[in-house]
Amino acid sequence: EALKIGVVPGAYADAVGVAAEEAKAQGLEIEVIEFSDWNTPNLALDAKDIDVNFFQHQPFMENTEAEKGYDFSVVAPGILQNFGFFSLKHKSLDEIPEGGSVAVANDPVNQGRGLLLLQKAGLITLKEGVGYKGTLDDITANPKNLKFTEVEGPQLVHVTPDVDLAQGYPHFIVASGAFDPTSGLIYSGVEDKIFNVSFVSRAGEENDPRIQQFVSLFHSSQAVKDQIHESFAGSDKLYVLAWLLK
Amino acid sequence: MSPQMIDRLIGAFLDTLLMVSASAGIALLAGIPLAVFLVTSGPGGFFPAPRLNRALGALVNGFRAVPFIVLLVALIPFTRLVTGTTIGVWAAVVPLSISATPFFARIAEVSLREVDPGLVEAAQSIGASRWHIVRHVLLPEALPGIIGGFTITVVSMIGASAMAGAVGAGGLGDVAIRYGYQRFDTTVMVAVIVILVALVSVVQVTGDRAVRRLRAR
Amino acid sequence: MSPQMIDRLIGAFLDTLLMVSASAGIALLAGIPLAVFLVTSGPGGFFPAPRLNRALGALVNGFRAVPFIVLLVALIPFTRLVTGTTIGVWAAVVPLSISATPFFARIAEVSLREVDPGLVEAAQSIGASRWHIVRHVLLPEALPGIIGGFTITVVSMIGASAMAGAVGAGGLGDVAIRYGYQRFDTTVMVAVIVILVALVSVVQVTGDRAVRRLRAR
Amino acid sequence: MRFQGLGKTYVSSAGEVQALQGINLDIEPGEIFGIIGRSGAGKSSLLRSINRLERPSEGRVLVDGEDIAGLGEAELIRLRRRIGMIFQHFNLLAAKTVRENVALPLRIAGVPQDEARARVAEVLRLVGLEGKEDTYPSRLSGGQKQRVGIARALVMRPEILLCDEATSALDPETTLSILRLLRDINRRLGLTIVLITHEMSVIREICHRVVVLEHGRIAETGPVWQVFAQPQHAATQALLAPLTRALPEDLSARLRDRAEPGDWQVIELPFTGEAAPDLAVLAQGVRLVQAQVDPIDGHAVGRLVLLAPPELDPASLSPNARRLGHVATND
Amino acid sequence: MRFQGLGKTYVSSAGEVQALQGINLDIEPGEIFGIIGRSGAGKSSLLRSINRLERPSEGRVLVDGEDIAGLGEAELIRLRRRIGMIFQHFNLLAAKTVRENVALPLRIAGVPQDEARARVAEVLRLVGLEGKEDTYPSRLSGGQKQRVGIARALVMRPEILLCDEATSALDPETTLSILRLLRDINRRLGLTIVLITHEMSVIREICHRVVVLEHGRIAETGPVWQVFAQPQHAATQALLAPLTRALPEDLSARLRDRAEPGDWQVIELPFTGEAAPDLAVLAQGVRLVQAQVDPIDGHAVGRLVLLAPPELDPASLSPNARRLGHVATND
Ligand SMILES: Nc1ncnc2c1ncn2[C@@H]1O[C@H](COP(=O)(O)OP(=O)(O)OP(=O)(O)O)[C@@H](O)[C@H]1O
Ligand SMILES: Nc1ncnc2c1ncn2[C@@H]1O[C@H](COP(=O)(O)OP(=O)(O)OP(=O)(O)O)[C@@H](O)[C@H]1O
Ligand SMILES: [Mg+2]
Ligand SMILES: [Mg+2]
Repeated sequence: EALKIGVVPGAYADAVGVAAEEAKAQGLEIEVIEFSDWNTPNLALDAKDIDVNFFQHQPFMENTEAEKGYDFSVVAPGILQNFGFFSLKHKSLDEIPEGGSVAVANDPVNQGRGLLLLQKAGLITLKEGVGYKGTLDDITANPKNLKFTEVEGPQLVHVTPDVDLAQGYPHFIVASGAFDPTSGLIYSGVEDKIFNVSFVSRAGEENDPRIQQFVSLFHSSQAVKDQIHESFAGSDKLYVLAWLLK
Repeated sequence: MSPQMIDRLIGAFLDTLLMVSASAGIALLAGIPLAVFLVTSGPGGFFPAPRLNRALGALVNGFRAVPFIVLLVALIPFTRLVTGTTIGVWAAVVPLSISATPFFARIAEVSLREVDPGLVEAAQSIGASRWHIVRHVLLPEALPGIIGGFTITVVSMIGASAMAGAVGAGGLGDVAIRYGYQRFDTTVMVAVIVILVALVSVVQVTGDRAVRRLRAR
Repeated sequence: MSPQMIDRLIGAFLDTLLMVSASAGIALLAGIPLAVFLVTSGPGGFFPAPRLNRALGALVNGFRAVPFIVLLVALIPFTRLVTGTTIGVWAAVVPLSISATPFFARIAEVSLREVDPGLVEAAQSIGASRWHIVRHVLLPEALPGIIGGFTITVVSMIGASAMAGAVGAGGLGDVAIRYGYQRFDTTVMVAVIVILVALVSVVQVTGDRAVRRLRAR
Repeated sequence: MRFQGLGKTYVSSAGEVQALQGINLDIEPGEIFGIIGRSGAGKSSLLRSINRLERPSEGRVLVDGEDIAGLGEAELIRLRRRIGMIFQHFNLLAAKTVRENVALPLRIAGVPQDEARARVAEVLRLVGLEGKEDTYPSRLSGGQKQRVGIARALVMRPEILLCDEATSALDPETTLSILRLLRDINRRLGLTIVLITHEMSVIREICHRVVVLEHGRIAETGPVWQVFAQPQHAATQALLAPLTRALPEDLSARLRDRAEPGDWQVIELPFTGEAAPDLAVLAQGVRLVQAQVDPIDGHAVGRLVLLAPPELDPASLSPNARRLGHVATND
Repeated sequence: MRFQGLGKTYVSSAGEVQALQGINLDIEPGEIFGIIGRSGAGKSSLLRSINRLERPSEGRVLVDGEDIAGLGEAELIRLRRRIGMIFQHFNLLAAKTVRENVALPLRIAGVPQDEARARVAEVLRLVGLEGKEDTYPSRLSGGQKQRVGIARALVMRPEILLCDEATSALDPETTLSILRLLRDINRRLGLTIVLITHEMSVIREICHRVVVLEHGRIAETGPVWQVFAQPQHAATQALLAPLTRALPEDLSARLRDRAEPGDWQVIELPFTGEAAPDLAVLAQGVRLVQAQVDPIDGHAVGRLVLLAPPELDPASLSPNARRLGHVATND
């Protein structure tokens, strides 16, 4: 029976696609299902309609588990990307004007991470201890009186010209070709391994031999690595292959 | 475009056809009785049931008010019950038809209301039961409008089926979103849109023809 | 619910009202001439212009075929040209009205086609120009149907505005998706849906009343 | 059929219209009953109350002794299948052909296909619509539409037939053949017919009794020959005036009250259906200007208008002869 | 107005219908011209070709000497504003009140509000619709609707008026008053009227000339009194038959060809509008059964039906008197 892998469109899906081709050549049957939404891949996993998914990092998974009562576990690490904040109007964070407009992601975890990064840049202060779960409601200090707009991931690229500062995901920027993905004013860095996008399965099924076989193929394939490199504009600065981190 | 992409487009086209025709069929079958009931049980109708009419109207409004993606997820338990799965084309057909039915019902309602009350009277005078009136007067006389409305519904569903990607169902609209919107692949997007426009045009022209033929008699 | 959330709901409600009413207004103003043209210039119409009719029909089909989110992105340069930005309520009004106009035009077209040709003849016999016929016969006689269709359009736009919200315009549908759907905040979701259903019901009941009043005369 | 204190009030934004009030009337089985009256008098409202298309605001309508207001849906359907109706505005189904329109009552009543086909063909032949069976109503002339309506009402072989201006769009020849058909069915099968018409000749031709409505009330009712010969109510007289036609205009323009030398008299000689005047009196040198005498139910009803020499005494012609005036004769 | 070789063929899914063919006809200005014919004969098609609601399939229609097929849009509008039309099916705008329906032609023509108001009030009064100004058509009776259509056609004071069964839904009294109104306008303002009707009395009352259509062709045409007095074509005779009414049924049933002892003769005495028979002959003991004599344009046209004793020679009454048969008399 085919191994069903759920993904969402973008660099991660493209990498899985390359791996799936190779796996088929090795006689492992793979079916890749692309979801254009971030809830349904977990829902389908829980419903046993797919066997593994590859679109989320551990905090996102845990959040969903807590909210929906799923029982999942991380099978293996994937890609860790170095997202940042970009501006087409200003050369540095200092130039962001009083009352400037800022576009952040509208999904819970990415927004939380974006806000953490802004806090790191000293632009805002968040409520004590909210961590990556913070929302706009958790901003306790906003000295520059920044105005926030929440926007879907891919759309962030489109709105960047219209705001003073926009959160940005390198692989979207690369795909759009709209501006230089390495021109960010600040990056999240690739140290926090917990945010790597991982393979997730139902708890207790992480040792399914088909999953294991696929993951080890993914980890070892040169074609996969090349595909990922291409998706991130050939810049090592923008991503890290999490499984290689020690 | 790569051969894979061409395969993918063909597959997506077939998926769209399947999703849209299945859910349009369901919307047609369920929407017409709903519309008939909304018209005949309302004020001035020949089958007054104000309480039930209001309740059903509210239900229709409820389904119309909920954003599609929310409806889709809320319906998943039901979808699984019906289709046994939460992903794929058939899983998309359930929410698509459930959202298209009230939409089509409202459109059909508008056309049913246009039927000349004199014709209903004529049917009553020959001893037609309510069912006969619906069957022989309301539906046939409103048919051009209903077909026009169904055309609009099918075209709207081609658009709405793009959202089916949320349950991994694919289809043309989803390919347009995934490649055009999320991957910024303009070639694929243009190709998809050309196919979509062609599909919509075929539906529209077929609908228009049918209406014109009915009117010409 | 936190006070911030209540503020946000109020703001979102106002945003939705603004987005929907502005774009519905535009769709009404642009859709009716479009529908009239589609009807009168087509086969059997009194202002035959088959070439232009087909061209415009194709354009309408084109806009109808493109999934809303893709249309929204494709329109970004135009939106920026018109409103100077691509975020916020006004930036959402552009794609919303551009997608609602052909939709409403198709719906209005169906009702305009229902007008008894005998009435057009009567107007011709008193020396009415084409414009007079549109003004005094087609539009007033089709008015109940047009209002019914406009009601459907507005309700559909309330749904579509949820998607526009995803690109930074806010509004109720967006709150439902962000808080209710993505953050699993059931309280907010239920609150939003209650407001949405109420809004849709008000629109529907208002439309129905208007239609009933017109029919009662 | 019996109307007891029937009243009907329409309520609309433009105000209330009292279309009928205090209608008490009996229509006997097997009778051909005419309803006449000015436009807007309430004729259609009265007719439509018989099969409950219009619900009375007051009073009752009894059919076969039963108050039809109290009928349940199934009973009402049963009643309506016994009552055929021809509508003033035809009300044909645009989506069905002539044949399908006419076959509908049979289809609804579950009459077997074979029999239905034969009966439809028969009534279409009776109303002269052979060759138009597969035409849609929008392609018919006004009179053809009306005949489809007639065929649809007859195909069920009703016991009661309600006709709302059923021959208004028909030429005299077709009208006559339809009337003969109705009278024939009435005689053979005892069909009760209630008909509204503005053609007094239709009333005269086939009705037994007639009611005259005026402003929603009954002005007058009785056997046709009586009402027509001696209309009591101003409304009836006004309706019949064009029938007992006015004097020719060139004559009435020259008419004067007092005789001048050489003038002849203009004399009206009524035939009231009772004792007919003796025609021998006409030998007194009179000239016929206008005549309309018709046998209604065996009674000769109408009048002659004569020019008579000045010396003739109108009373010598008949006790109810009347001098209308005097005119100069140029010949 | 002149029709030259006019033909009209309707094409539909059910096949072709040749509604008119080879129509050659002149209608003079200021004339009241009647069109009669059986249902479906092509009357409406002919009328509708005058203001180009129907485009000819063949031939030409000239108005004021100009082929209207060649008119541009602006010219056609100008022409149509001079032509009023009353439709067989009324065609009232459901979304407008009576007043608004009638005012529409004026509004479209840009007549100043004040004048428009006055003219609308005037025509509504003429057709007897005071009090219904603010009513919507769906609330009117059939005759009231028709009168709105008449008012709408008259309000522009047209030079030509096309009437398609304009009084079919009206009671005789209202019909008469409308006809008088039309004749009055015709006389005062030289209005040309082309009218279709099935009421021969309407033709007789106001038309100067008449055309009889049969199967889309002209059967007969001429001055009304001639056509009515001596119909040449079978179609005309059939149309007029109910007018020159049939023998009363009880009489015709008893009629026999050969006389039996004691039988009286049934004699028809025609009035052809030329030399009227001398009434003195009636002194020979005859009895009047039926009479219909009407002055048409000054000519007495019609017939008497008499019962005469067996010994009477019909020729003694008048050269064109005719024996219809014999009956037994019971009194
Ligand atoms: N739109 C149409 N399509 C096809 N056939 C038509 C159409 N209109 C009329 N006809 C046919 O043409 C013939 C003439 O129709 P027309 O309406 O001129 O008759 P008419 O003399 O006015 O009859 P009536 O007295 O019944 O109104 C009829 O046989 C009719 O069925
Ligand atoms: N639905 C309605 N709403 C309001 N008023 C109405 C309605 N139907 C009829 N009327 C009014 O009631 C009165 C009687 O109407 P009805 O149709 O019975 O007249 P009628 O005698 O049949 O006239 P006609 O000979 O013109 O058909 C009219 O004044 C009419 O305007
Ligand atoms: Mg009536
Ligand atoms: Mg006609």
